[in-house]
Amino acid sequence: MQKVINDPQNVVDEMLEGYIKAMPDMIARTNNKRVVKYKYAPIADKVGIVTGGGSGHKPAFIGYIGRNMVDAVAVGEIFSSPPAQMFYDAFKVADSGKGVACLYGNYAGDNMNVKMAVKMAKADGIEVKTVVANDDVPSSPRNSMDKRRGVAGEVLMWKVAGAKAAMGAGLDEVIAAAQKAINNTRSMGIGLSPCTIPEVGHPNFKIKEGTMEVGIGHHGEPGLEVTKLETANEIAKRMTGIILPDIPFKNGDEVAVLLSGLGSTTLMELYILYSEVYNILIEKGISVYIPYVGNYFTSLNMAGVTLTIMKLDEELKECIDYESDSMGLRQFARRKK
Amino acid sequence: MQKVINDPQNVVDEMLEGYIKAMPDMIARTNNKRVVKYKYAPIADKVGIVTGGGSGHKPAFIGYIGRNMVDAVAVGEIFSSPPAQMFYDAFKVADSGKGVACLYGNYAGDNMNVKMAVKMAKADGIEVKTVVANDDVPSSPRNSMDKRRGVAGEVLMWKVAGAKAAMGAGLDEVIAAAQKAINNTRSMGIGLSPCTIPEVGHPNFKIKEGTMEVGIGHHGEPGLEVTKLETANEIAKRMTGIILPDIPFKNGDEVAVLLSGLGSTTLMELYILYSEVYNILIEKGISVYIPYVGNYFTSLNMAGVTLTIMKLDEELKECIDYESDSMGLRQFARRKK
Amino acid sequence: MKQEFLNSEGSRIIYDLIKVIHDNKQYLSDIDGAIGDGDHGINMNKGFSICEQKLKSDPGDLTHSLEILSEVLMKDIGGSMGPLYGMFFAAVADACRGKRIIDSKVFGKMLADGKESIVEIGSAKVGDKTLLDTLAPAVEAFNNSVENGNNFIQSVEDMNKAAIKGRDSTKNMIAKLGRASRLGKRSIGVIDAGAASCCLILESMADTIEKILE
Amino acid sequence: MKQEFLNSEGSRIIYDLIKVIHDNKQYLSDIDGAIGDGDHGINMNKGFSICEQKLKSDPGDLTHSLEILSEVLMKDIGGSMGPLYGMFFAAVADACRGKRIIDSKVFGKMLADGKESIVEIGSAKVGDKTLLDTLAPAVEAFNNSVENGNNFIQSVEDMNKAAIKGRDSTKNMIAKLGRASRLGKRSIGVIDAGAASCCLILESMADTIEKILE
Ligand SMILES: Nc1ncnc2c1ncn2[C@@H]1O[C@H](COP(=O)(O)OP(=O)(O)O)[C@@H](O)[C@H]1O
Ligand SMILES: Nc1ncnc2c1ncn2[C@@H]1O[C@H](COP(=O)(O)OP(=O)(O)O)[C@@H](O)[C@H]1O
Ligand SMILES: [Mg+2]
Ligand SMILES: [Mg+2]
Ligand SMILES: [Mg+2]
Ligand SMILES: [Mg+2]
Repeated sequence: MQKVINDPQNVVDEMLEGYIKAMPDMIARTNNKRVVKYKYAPIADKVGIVTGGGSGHKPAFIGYIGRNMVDAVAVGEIFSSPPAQMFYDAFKVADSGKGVACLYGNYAGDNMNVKMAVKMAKADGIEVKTVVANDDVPSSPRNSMDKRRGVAGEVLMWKVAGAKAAMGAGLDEVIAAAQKAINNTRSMGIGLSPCTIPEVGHPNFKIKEGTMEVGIGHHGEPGLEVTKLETANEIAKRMTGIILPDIPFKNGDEVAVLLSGLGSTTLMELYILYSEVYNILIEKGISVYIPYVGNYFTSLNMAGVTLTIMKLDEELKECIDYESDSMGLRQFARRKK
Repeated sequence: MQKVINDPQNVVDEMLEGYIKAMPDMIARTNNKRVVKYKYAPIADKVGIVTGGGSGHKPAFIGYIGRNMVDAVAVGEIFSSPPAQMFYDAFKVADSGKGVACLYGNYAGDNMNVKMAVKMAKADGIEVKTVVANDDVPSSPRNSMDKRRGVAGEVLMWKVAGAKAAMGAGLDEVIAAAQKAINNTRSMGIGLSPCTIPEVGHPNFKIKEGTMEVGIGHHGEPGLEVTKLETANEIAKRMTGIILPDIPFKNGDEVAVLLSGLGSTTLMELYILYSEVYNILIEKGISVYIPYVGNYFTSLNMAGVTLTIMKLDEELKECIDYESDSMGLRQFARRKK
Repeated sequence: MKQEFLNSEGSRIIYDLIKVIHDNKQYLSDIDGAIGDGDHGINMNKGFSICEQKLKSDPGDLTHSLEILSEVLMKDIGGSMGPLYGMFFAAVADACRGKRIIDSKVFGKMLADGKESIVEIGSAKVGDKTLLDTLAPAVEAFNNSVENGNNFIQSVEDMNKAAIKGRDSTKNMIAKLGRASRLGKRSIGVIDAGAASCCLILESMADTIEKILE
Repeated sequence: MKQEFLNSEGSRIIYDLIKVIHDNKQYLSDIDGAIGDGDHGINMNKGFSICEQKLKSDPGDLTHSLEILSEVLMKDIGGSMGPLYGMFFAAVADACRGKRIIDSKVFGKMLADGKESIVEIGSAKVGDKTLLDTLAPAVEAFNNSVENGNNFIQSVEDMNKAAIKGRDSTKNMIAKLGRASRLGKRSIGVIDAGAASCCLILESMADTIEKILE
């Protein structure tokens, strides 16, 4: 295992240590060493935005803490949901009295732990509402959407909700915007190489040279099928072919596109792929209002990509265009033309 | 070769295609398909900032085109300097009449091609001055610094010069600031896995499991020695041990630190490493004025890191704090405390 | 051969459990890697190791040990295992709280309550390819065996056999819950990680109880 | 056996060169990968392939073909090879421009001028572990052979031998210039990539000239 680490059992704590040292103007520790918060949280009269999940997805989740973004994050072990106590502690440091929106991904562990944490918060008088991201199309058929995993679409959900909260919206409005963001968002992933959990020390699974895993999950969960490794153009066609019919997107739509590498896929590859995704969208009369191409939600050192497409309306556009400052997403307010 | 590409011989052009589609508000094509520019370049009464080099280092070089950053880039093949004609064409699109600062890295090909391009520009009446980055300590001893390669220190050089030019400085001032930036900057790299040039199709060289290449170059050039793979803390000690005595940095210094992954090293690892780099600096009385931790200058899919440290003075701080907007480096103006 | 043991001597069950999980850390992660995310063994081991540390400075009887284990899993571990096994051990502890003596009736209630709490939090059904496919038949086998008049040792042996059979039954199941559920037929052919860890837990409990009773 | 050939029939030299570089693309990249950056073969091949395309629509004599090759290398290829071989072939073309007939004296001048232009742009010295370690002795051997009264074929054969010897001499050199220069002793044991490509170029030229003269 060729990794720059110290103790494989201690990567999460050491990573947090470094992150906090690197972002002293942005991030602060809390009483719970696995809960980190925006330095200025709770912000008076603003709904708190909380998320959390297993580690290994840098910049997610802590990389999205910041101005007009996420207020507090519960940090789990590699690929493991944080316990209820951590979510609960995150709620506490994010709440200014205006309530907390807990926006997380649809995984068994997170569901159970968040549910318990919300109960604990309720007993304390903290109002918490949740939105569960389920944007990953290949992870369940359309008739059982509630089983779909949450993947990189979460980033857009946080962006939208973070902006909405910063604009002064109440909890129900923030929750409605986040829910709309996810309802309008579809994703899918392709895996080209496995990932290695440091403490396990060897790859989690195998992907044969010359093949790819279609519909892979963010933790290397097997997808729809294994096919021969396709060209970037074929991959673009395959991914849009699965994503676009699912909402359905249609001629005249404006979308946000998020194309994320999974860890060891280069930006060069992402731009090559984006070029064809763009062509396909244009061909269908769908215009890209804003593209995000980069490493936004990774799976340790996995090679591969996830494509996320979000259908925009005026409200979502306003949120997406809002200035934001976090390590993973730093964006100037859109200049009017 | 598990890569998301189409034709391995055509990766650079296809990548550019995607990049330009993804950044329509920031980047524009020019008459030379291998020269891309800031959409608003040339900017009236501003010194033009030009760079260029071989491809495969995303976000370098084109990712640093932007507001208060680089105005035009000459884009070479993977790991190959662009020809003189491209540098020359880049000078032309960047020049507003106030001259051009060509800020590039110290490689045989770039030196020859830039030299020829500068001659061509001179014949045209375009004033071009150059700064050659040579921040890579392990690539040559102190008594032959002019042989040292330029690596991730180039990013800080562009940041400083881009800011200086945006502030309205003349060509000589911009060149002086860029030269000071490089004079005050030292870097070194550690390689944990080789990289694969798409057209070659197999790794360029080998790094045995359990070992690492100390002082590796940005193209996989062998370094000082091969050692057993060390822990993050040992690597931090080794890198600072090579970099810090070279200027020398001393108690009371303020520095910018840039810790870049080489392509397939995760942010998690970078933050673990940063944590100890920070500790070592603090211990020596050196304070980190600003840290950059991320993938700033990569080598295709190589695993490994480069550490860059720049000693700051008031002028450099002012430049480093200046607002900048590019894909690779997006930074809000520092808020006064 | 005894038909009961003291709550105060029962903490040995937890110590043995900790060792078993430790020894099977890689095995459980590797099974989870096949159709899940590969973290099952390391998470379990992390939780059980923390519990070991805590018991060192704060030892006690079986109920106490189960409580500590449950607390650690829920507060420090998270994942799916935190709530699932956390609730399980909490219910198991509840069912023996205040009992000086654990006989097969008490133990049967401990198992049944534990199972109920897992169903409650996870809403899995037998056949979904989860740890419930080990736990449910094992609990049933134990209580049937007790009801049929078998002694404590015989009953834990029956539980054991059912646990193994239950675990192995997941191999040919199509996952219906959790990460593997969209895999369809691709989830066939691999044992479920939770079913495997649950089997290790029950086997280890059976083993230790037999030793105590002998 | 002829002692000269026509400039107009000399373009064959370039066509053969293009093929040789194409066939050795991987070999040259692999050598470059050992102590350099692994791009040498693909860059060379890219330049020579573009040249092949251009010559298809715009064929001509040796001088013309050399000019096209030089132009492509300088304008389209870049790298170190663009300027180095670009200037080399430009000087080689200059030395035969306007000559209807190429004899060993003209060819000797072509080589010598080519070598000079490489030294001028790259300031390498023999022993620095660069392509000059192939080129310099080969050029010298050719011109010495001509001076000693040997015929054209004998002279290109002498050039050839010196080129191979020169290329192989780089194996045990410590690199003093370019990417490999800091490697110190670690640069020993591998042939220099440029020295290898230069040897292929000279060998191919010798080969074609012999065929034309026979
Ligand atoms: N709702 C549920 N009810 C019962 N068991 C479940 C449920 N969801 C998951 N499991 C069990 O959890 C196991 C996975 O545990 P683990 O790998 O630790 O968590 P995660 O899936 O969050 O990575 C599965 O193999 C399955 O047996
Ligand atoms: N200054 C120089 N003079 C002569 N030859 C040089 C010089 N610098 C480099 N070379 C030659 O160039 C070769 C490398 O070419 P190539 O791999 O195409 O370029 P790069 O080193 O830019 O990747 C070296 O093997 C060496 O023979
Ligand atoms: Mg998990
Ligand atoms: Mg090169
Ligand atoms: Mg798991
Ligand atoms: Mg090279």
